[in-house]
Amino acid sequence: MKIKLFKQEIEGSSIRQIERSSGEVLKNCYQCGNCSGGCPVSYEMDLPPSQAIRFLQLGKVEEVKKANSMWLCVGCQQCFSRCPKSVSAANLFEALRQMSLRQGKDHREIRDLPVSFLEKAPQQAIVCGFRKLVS
Amino acid sequence: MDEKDVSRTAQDSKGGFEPRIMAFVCNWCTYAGADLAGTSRMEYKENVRIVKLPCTGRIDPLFIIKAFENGADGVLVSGCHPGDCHYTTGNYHARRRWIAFRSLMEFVGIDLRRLHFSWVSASEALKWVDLINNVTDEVRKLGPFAEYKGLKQGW
Amino acid sequence: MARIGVFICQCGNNIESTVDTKSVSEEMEKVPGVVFSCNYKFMCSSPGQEMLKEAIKKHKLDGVVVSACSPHMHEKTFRKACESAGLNPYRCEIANIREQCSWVHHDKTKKTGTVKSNDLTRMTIERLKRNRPLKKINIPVNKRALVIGGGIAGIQAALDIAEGGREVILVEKEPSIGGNMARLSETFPTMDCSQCILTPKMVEAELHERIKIYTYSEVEGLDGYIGNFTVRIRKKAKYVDEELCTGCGECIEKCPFKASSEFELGLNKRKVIYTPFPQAVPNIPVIDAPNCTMIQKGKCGVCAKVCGPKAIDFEQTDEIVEEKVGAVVVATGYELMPNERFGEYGYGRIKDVINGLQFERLASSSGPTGGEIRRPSDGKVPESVVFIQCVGSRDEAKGVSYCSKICCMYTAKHTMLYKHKVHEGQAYVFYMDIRAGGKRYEEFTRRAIEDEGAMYLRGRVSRVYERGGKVVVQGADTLSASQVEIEADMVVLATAIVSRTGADTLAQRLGIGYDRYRFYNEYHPKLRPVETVNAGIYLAGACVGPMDIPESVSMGSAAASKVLALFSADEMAREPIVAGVDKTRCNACWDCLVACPYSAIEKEEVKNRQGETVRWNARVNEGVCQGCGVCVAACRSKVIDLAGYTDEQVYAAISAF
Amino acid sequence: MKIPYYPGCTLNTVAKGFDVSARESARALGFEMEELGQWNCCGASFPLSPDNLMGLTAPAKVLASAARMGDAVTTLCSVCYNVLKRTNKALRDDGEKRSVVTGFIEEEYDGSTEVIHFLEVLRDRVGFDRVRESVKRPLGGIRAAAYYGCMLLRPAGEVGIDRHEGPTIMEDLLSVLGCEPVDFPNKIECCGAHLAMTRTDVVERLSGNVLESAVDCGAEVVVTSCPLCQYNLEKSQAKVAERRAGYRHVPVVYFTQLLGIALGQSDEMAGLGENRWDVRPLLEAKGV
Repeated sequence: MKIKLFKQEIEGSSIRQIERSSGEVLKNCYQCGNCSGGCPVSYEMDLPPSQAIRFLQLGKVEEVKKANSMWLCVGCQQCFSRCPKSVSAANLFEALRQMSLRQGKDHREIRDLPVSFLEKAPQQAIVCGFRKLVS
Repeated sequence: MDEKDVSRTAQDSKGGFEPRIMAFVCNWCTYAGADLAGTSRMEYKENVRIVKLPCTGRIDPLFIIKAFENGADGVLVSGCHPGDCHYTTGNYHARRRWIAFRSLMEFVGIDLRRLHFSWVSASEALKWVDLINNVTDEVRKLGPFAEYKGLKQGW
Repeated sequence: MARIGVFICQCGNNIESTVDTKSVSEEMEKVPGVVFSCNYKFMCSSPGQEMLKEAIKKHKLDGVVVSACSPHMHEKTFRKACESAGLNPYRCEIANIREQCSWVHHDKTKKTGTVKSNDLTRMTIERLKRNRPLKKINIPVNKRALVIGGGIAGIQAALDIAEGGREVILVEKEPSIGGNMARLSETFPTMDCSQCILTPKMVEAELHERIKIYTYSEVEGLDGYIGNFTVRIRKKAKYVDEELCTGCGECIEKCPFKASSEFELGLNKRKVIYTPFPQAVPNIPVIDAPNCTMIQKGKCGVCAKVCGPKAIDFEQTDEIVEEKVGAVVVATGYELMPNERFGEYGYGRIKDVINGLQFERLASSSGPTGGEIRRPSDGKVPESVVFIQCVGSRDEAKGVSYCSKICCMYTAKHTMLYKHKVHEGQAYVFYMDIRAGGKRYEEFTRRAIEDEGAMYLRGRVSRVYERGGKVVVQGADTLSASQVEIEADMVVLATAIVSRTGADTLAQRLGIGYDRYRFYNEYHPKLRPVETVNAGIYLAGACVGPMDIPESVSMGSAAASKVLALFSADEMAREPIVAGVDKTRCNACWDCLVACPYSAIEKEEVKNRQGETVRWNARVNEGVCQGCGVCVAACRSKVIDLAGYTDEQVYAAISAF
Repeated sequence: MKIPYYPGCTLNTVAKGFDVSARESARALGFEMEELGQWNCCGASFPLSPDNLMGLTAPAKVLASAARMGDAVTTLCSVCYNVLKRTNKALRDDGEKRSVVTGFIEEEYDGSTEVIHFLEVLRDRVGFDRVRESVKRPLGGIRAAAYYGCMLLRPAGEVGIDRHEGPTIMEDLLSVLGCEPVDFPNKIECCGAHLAMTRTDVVERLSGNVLESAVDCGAEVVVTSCPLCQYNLEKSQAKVAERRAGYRHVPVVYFTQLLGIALGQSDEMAGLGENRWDVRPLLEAKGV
């Protein structure tokens, strides 16, 4: 992979929006990798948390948006809990999800959910899932 | 012997008002910062005259009143940043004293917009330049501080 | 009437290009009290100085103003010139018309610069008229030094000062000198045995006729000022008479009780009467009183029974001794961050998670395993060891933002020691950055990777837990963007270097500054790195911040050279810019005393002829006063003034504005 | 003693046993959990973007309702606890947020109500010693693994009911009840949470790891305080059994169920029949 860097992207409006929406400061991350090491779903992510943050630091929002990472993050805050710089990858993923959801781009169609799930799963799973994955 | 013309309010080439600023600075940070502005050949407004003291903690509020009395239109006090004082805590004393005397200054008729406080370190030449330019501009807007200069003559 | 001479320097073209120095000179002649005025190309040159001296003599000048560059440049030059012409140097003042005038006002018509130079010079002349002649202050110097801390930095400082011919008192709070270095197995990057290079120095210090060592002792207080300190030292009760004890070790052998060894960091036990390690200096045991049944319950006393010279003394108590010294070197060293802070790494819960110093003990041939790498839980030789760097360091969430500096190097060393002792073993190192800036350091870390097969993983470890007798390490390798899990036998944490517990208390006792991490502050981090704000107190070693052995040794020697320089004369000359009290008018409100950052102001009793106290007043200790003038502004009755910056002088300058 | 109690959506439906066993236990311990007069769903997730104020309105309504009943509110569900506690802090610390949110829900609330988990009530208000005294049927040394998950512990500065890397509050309770607590590495790892909706494979892996880790450490029962954890753990057992020969299913119960049994409740009251894997044979085997 080769990427070209642009100042306009690094300081771009998308980056500012992500920082505002997540309350995180991307520059604070020094890429130690603790989040990726501890994240329970890191193994399944196209971009583990620290790498996703790295792309955001470089201004490459699209790279992160097209990865599955933000839809896999469950918000368990293990990343934040052990981050030496107190950065929450979970908050950043939530901001990215919100960006998508606020544009009406859902990750999950409700009609596709199996009936058995809707019947048996605890309500909180459904409410929470809708909040995170559906606009 | 040191009687001098108090009416010597400076004028620029066009005859407009040019304020006279007296700066009380500490020897270690701000004085050195002002020196650095010189060594770096920066340029700033010529209105300031520096009185060097070992530390801002040495500054007696009376110095400030005296400066106004002797023709200053504005006064600047500047020392080391909090925590950087050469004498460890002198600038904290200065700050505390300033908080205590602020209202007194106002009470004795000093327009607080003429009085400026700042921290300039030995490496902050640029900050010094900006500071002098800004203070000069601000005091220029206020016009000459005639009320206080009159006091001395009245005595 | 004053007889003042004014000298305007052109500084080649530096001043002349924007200041009409001739016009300034002419203008100054008109100022009352000025009897001579001139301008010259280079005042600081030899001919310039000669001119100044001649003018002083010819015109009988009683004061000199040189309008030239910043006083920070040549004030000393001109004052010296004045002095050699018979004028008191403090009757010479500099007006800064270069850095603060000609160089910052680029008006080529010279109008701006000339007007300002006139003002600045006139203000200086008026100030000078009020300058009183001042004399340098001479302070007698007591030529003995106190060194606090008997680690390598302190030992080096003590030896250098003693070799320089001065007496040294070395205070160490543990029962033996040696410090943390005594715990190390081998040292990077040379891999020479730490004890082999350290113990000769310890013995040298012990045997040196000019070094007096107080072990098991702590500094309780320090009074006085540069050249004249009085230090109070608490000699904790050893319960062993140092004069009688021969160091035979019979008592240690026969003592029936054991306690956890501080020196071995809990990896081993020691007797209740003990020396921390076999090569201890002095080789005199101490009794660990809280664990001694004789002292606690009056039962046992075996050590006393077997002691030939009858050196055991259960009645001994702490003793306070006072020593007079002229200088102090602080070399109190470092500790490792308490490991309980690393819950995610299982420290304290998982036995096979240890810190770097504990690994040093495991690798040391005098350590609890005789130098074999065996894990603490079951004594098994670990087939794989994970080393985690930056544990606590660079971790703002754990309160430490700095880099501990030596961990990259000692971890590389650990991997080598491990490989040398366990040939089939595999070492893994989690790192964030490898910081190997030092002579032969980079080559050393590369050797660990290339020749000794340590697997370096760039990333941090999220957690460590036990599973089936293994220590599982879960982390990330950011270079491959993978989660990594390693089933290891042992984990070594390179925990952060932190200041000693109680470092702040000692700093307060000594009157020196410390930062938010309680590391001691240098007077100036670059130009005066071994001095403190408190004149006569110097710093050496890791009490200033994380540093390695060569740096600590250099700093110990540097501090020693400062001490020896101070001790080179019987008296020390100080700038006379100090405060003084008009005692007749002082009303003893003590505002000055509270304000003074140096505790230079003392209460002075005034007695009548009958010896009764009639009143009190403040007195400035000129040895301690640094001349900041905070007291002057604080004094309500205006009875303190600062020589060189008197109210009179400042008002004169203001009035000439 | 009465303490305002917010059950939350799930405890009224699939986790009925959790709710009933807790209320009955409270009664046995001499206090009453007084259900909020009016309540709604908390949203089941605390909005992680600080600019999402909408997500705060639902829990704010719950808190405002609780404030009318007392100075504290307790919950059983870890998620409710997490959402309410963090919302409360946001409203208390940020005046601007508070005025927007309270303006929207048209209720006054200043963040002064304390949000405490039922475990904290037992530890801090009742006291584990008192619980110990009230135990009628000690649980016969059942080896129980306390599973905390995320929501009770993280972020530590905002919710943590105990040390976030090494919590013991649930173990402390379990030993009071006569269990033998089993420490296991995965007790603070995530179960997969709402990914149950989209990625059952992930949930099965994460929850499976929790189960295996507990069983490997000798657990006979896994104890939780969250209906979603309970659901995910129960649902993932099949997968674990598939990939691991000889795996024996472990019951996954709410801590209040064990509490209830120990305090002498009937099996029905404790809702033991609701669990997919029955804990009763184990209790019998231990002579409870």
